[in-house]
Amino acid sequence: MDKSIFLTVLAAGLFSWGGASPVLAQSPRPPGEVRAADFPNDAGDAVRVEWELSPDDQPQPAERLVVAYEILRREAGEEAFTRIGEETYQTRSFKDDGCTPGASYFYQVVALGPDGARSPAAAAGSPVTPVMQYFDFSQFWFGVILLIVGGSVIYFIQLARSGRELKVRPIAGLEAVDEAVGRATEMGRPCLYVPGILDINDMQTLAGVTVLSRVAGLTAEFDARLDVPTCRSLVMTACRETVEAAYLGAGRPDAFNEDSVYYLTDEQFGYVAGVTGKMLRERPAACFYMGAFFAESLILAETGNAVGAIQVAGTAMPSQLPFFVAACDYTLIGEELFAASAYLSGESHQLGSLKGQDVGKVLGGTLVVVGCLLSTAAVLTDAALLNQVLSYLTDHVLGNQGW
Amino acid sequence: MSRSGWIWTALMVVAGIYLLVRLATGGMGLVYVQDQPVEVQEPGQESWSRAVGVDPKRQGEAGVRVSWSRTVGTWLAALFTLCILSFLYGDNPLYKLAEAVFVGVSAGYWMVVGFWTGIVQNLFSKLAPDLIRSSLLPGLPESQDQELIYLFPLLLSVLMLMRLSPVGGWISRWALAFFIGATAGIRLLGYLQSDFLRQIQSTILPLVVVGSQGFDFSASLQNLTIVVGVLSCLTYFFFSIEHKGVVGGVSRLGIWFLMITFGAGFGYTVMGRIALMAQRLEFLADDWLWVIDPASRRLGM
Amino acid sequence: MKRTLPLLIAAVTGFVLIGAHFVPYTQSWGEEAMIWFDILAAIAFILGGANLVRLNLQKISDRRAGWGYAAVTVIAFFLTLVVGMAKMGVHPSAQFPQFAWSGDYVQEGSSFWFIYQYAFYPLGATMFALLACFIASAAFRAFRAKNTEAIILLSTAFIVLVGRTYAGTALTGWMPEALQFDNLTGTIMNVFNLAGNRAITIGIGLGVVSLSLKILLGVDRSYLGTEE
Amino acid sequence: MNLTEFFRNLDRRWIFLLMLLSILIPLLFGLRFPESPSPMVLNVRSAIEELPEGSDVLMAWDFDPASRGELSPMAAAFVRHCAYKKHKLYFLTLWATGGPLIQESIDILNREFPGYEYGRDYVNLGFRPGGEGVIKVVVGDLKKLFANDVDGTSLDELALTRNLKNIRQMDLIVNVSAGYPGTKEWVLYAATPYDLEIVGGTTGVSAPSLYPYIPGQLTGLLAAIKAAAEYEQAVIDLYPALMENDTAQEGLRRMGPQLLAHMLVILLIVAGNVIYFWERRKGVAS
Repeated sequence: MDKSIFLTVLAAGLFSWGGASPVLAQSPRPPGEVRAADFPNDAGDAVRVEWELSPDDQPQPAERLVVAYEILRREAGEEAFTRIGEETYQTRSFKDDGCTPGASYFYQVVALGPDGARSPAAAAGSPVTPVMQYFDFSQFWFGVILLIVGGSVIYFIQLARSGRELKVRPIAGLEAVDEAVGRATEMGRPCLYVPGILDINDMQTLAGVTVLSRVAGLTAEFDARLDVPTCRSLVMTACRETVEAAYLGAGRPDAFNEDSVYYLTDEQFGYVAGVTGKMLRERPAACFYMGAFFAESLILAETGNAVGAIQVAGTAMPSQLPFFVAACDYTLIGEELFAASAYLSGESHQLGSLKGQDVGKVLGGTLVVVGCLLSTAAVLTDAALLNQVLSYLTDHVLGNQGW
Repeated sequence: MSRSGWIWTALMVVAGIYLLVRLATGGMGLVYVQDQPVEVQEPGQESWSRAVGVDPKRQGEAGVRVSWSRTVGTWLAALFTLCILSFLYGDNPLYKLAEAVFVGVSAGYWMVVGFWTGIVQNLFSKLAPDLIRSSLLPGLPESQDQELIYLFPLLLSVLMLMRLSPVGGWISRWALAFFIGATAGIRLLGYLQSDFLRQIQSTILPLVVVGSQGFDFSASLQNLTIVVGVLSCLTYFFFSIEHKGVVGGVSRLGIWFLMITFGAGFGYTVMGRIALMAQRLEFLADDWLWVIDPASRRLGM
Repeated sequence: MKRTLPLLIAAVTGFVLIGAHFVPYTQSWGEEAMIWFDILAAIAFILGGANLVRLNLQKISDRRAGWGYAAVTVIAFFLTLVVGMAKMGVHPSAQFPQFAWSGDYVQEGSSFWFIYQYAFYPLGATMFALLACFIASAAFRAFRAKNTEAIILLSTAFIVLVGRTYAGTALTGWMPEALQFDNLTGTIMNVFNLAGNRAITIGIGLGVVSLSLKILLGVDRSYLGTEE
Repeated sequence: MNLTEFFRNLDRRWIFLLMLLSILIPLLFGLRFPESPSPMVLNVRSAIEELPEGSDVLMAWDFDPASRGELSPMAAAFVRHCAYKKHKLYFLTLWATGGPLIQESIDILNREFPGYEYGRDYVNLGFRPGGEGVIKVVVGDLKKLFANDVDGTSLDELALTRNLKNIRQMDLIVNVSAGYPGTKEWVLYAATPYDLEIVGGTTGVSAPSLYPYIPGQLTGLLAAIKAAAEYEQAVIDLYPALMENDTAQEGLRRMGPQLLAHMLVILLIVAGNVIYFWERRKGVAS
């Protein structure tokens, strides 16, 4: 047997013989003061345990003497402490979320060294009893802002429903729609309308269908040919109804051709192949892409460009907007698509919710301006009061600290 | 046969000969595996070994062998890759075939995964824990008791599946309504907190930054740009006032900010798509054809 | 009954979850509802599969154009389904060798894993790789600097495309540091893109709030479909 | 036929071919360029590096094979970096197609870090359906959804997860995502409401829309393949032993094709516009 191993074993034997701890490695010193307190704003099932680091737990030691902390708990009336969790070194707190509301608990924290060495336990001074709260005050301001924003949406929808006329600014892109249909008429070539590739339950598709009613109205009026390939059968149904109504509204129900609105396929790339094939054959003079688009946006816009069409697009898909903006003549960006649809449809809930969102933007803009001014003033003057107001605004009103 | 037909036939023949020569000489597209015994933790049970894919350069080592099924798989994967790439030449039957396979496989894949992870794990194991523990999921914790409240989601599931029946499909709307209502509620909270409140919180910046060395011009300018940018873009998306005069000017600034944003998005998207193509071409050249060896997996072969 | 009850269910579920967020005792309700939601999400996969089969079988029985491909889809679907549900080629897990079904459904070497690795993966990955080529073609034929907006967009794209490769360092290394394309790209992303996207994000946030409210209040019922 | 006509009628398949070649040629010749990590990448690295050894890190791999080309270099670099720091790793995915991609990461641990033991140092929780719904649950009670690991072993029987209540116990969330559900959802439903630290790695398509969350709600972000390459370099700078490991440099070698292809795209945009404006001027003149 190697000599040193022999000595170690001997030493271990002597130690255990003497009734001392059988642990070979040196035990770390215990953590400092341990505090346990009820966790605020919860259902009374959690306690936060905090401790001061063991003096042996240094941030960048040559050799780690503390590798973890073990948290032990004893419920009043129980005999022994049981282990409830472990935290790594340099950590100062633990959340015990396995408590029963109303029960009393005692806590201990033990510093663990390498090879299972344990420090003596440091205990929290007094027992702690978790209490249940009925309202989560950390969410107070969040609730207030929810009420303001949500309330104004509901208020404006009700206002619009009651017959009050709400104004939305004209959308520049819609003029481009008129111009494009006019040019297609002059050239005697068809207009192509693509309502996106999502189903009818998507907001963007719905907005696209509303814009289609405008386009169809114009083609009916100018007697231009309209072509609407769809990617979903339900969208086809909705588009047919819309186009028929638009032709009726323009006094040209006879000119409505049901087959001009048709379903191709649900498959993304299959649909694109179908649409672009049709574009190359029929060379439409105006192409409209309004709705939800994914990777196919680029292929569509590129083909439209190749056949020399005027292209107007509208989508709320942020990742596809760059391609539409770069390749189309006019693009309705994000919310503009919804605004355009609200503007055209005049439906009360659409207009009302637009107005409600505008209130939210004013609220947001005001908070930003006030906050920035406060923060700038706080930097320039370094006044304690300003800093307090600012941190209340950012951490409590806008943050998670609540009331 | 047309001229392009001849050219294609000739190309195919050349490619075929090339593949044959490669196969006959150094080999290509072979997949090696190593059988690693699995230690069964229950005594008396038959143990088995797990085949783990290894680099071809380890072919001489113990337990390393060619896996013919995975070799066929790699060839299949290469063919599928080529079928999809053929769409670049034009829509063709090979592409359509690959697409049809893709659609079928992915629907099947999602369904299988949904069954094992959603229905068995989260529904069956709560309704009949003992049965599941003794059959499909022996590792289900003993602490899992029967939770009869899960009869409710079971009911919703059945309602949802009613959509498949020719009559009474409207009943599925009840389940759908629960689905939609829950999503709406949770999204409302999440988006208002993260996308509205927290975004405003992050935009509250001091317009004058004083660092350790006094006034920090570039940081101040940066903060100012962010604040002006956010406010002017919000103005652009403000629909209650017409874009005239000052508002018009500010919203014009806003659209320029948006254009820079889109330009950045454009650049990043292009970057991403190219990376995907590079990965596919690398698969063809490295894993299948063995003409390059960027990860030194066949070093010395 | 057909329309009112669903509206009521949606409204009650949504508003209860919103209210529950503010009461500590009920905050876990959201969790519970989410588990149910997760189960329904799994059921939705079944619906999706069934729908696909129905559409394609219809195509086959009508002998519509391309019905052969529809048959391929159906075969691929059922093959994947059977292989996955039966856990074909899956060894039991090492901990529970006596339970034949205890292995992972997509264990390396199993039949389901084979389909994933050698069909699903190459097909999906290549599908999106195609776009690299379409972008190149669009770059040549469609992206025109036709107005101020497009000029700004394309110039930004130019800086980002150069700046996000070694060319940015190599070609613009002689410029003042702030104008070197790799640093400029950083500024664009961290300042301009951040501002623009933040405004878009705030807009989307408000949009989601108002859409959710409209759904819960029954103003927007598009999810109920058009058929009565 | 004059030049403009030639370009206008040019078959786009020639452009496709150019693009394929510009990617293939650097690939075949193994073209590589040096990378110097940007401040954002260094932020991400220090988020992992400055955690004490053995911290709990959630590895949320929310991507599919379709975006593997962009994201697996990041995922692999994250795994290696965490393994050097001896962090405890908890893998899960919200994408049905993500399970085997977690296995790829675990294969790296098995191959390169023999000290890593399953159930003690890392665990594979696998996939659960439900998107953000899953996140909402695991921030409160992980075992309600994940009672077992991917092999069906009860989490109560694994040393690593025995005392795991929810992911609020994590010291860091590392999320690699290709869209929905992904980084945005982790930020929205986990990091923001509970002030958890999170770093992300995403595709080029979704990266720009995540910048607004930096740094308040998202500590750092690896955006697309370039950031993956820089991060690989940043980890190599700390652990030079990785220099010898060719598989740890997937992102770095992708930057060769990337450079040539970017140049091609720029060239095509410029050429297209030159022809366009030349034609327009000719049109005006005549």
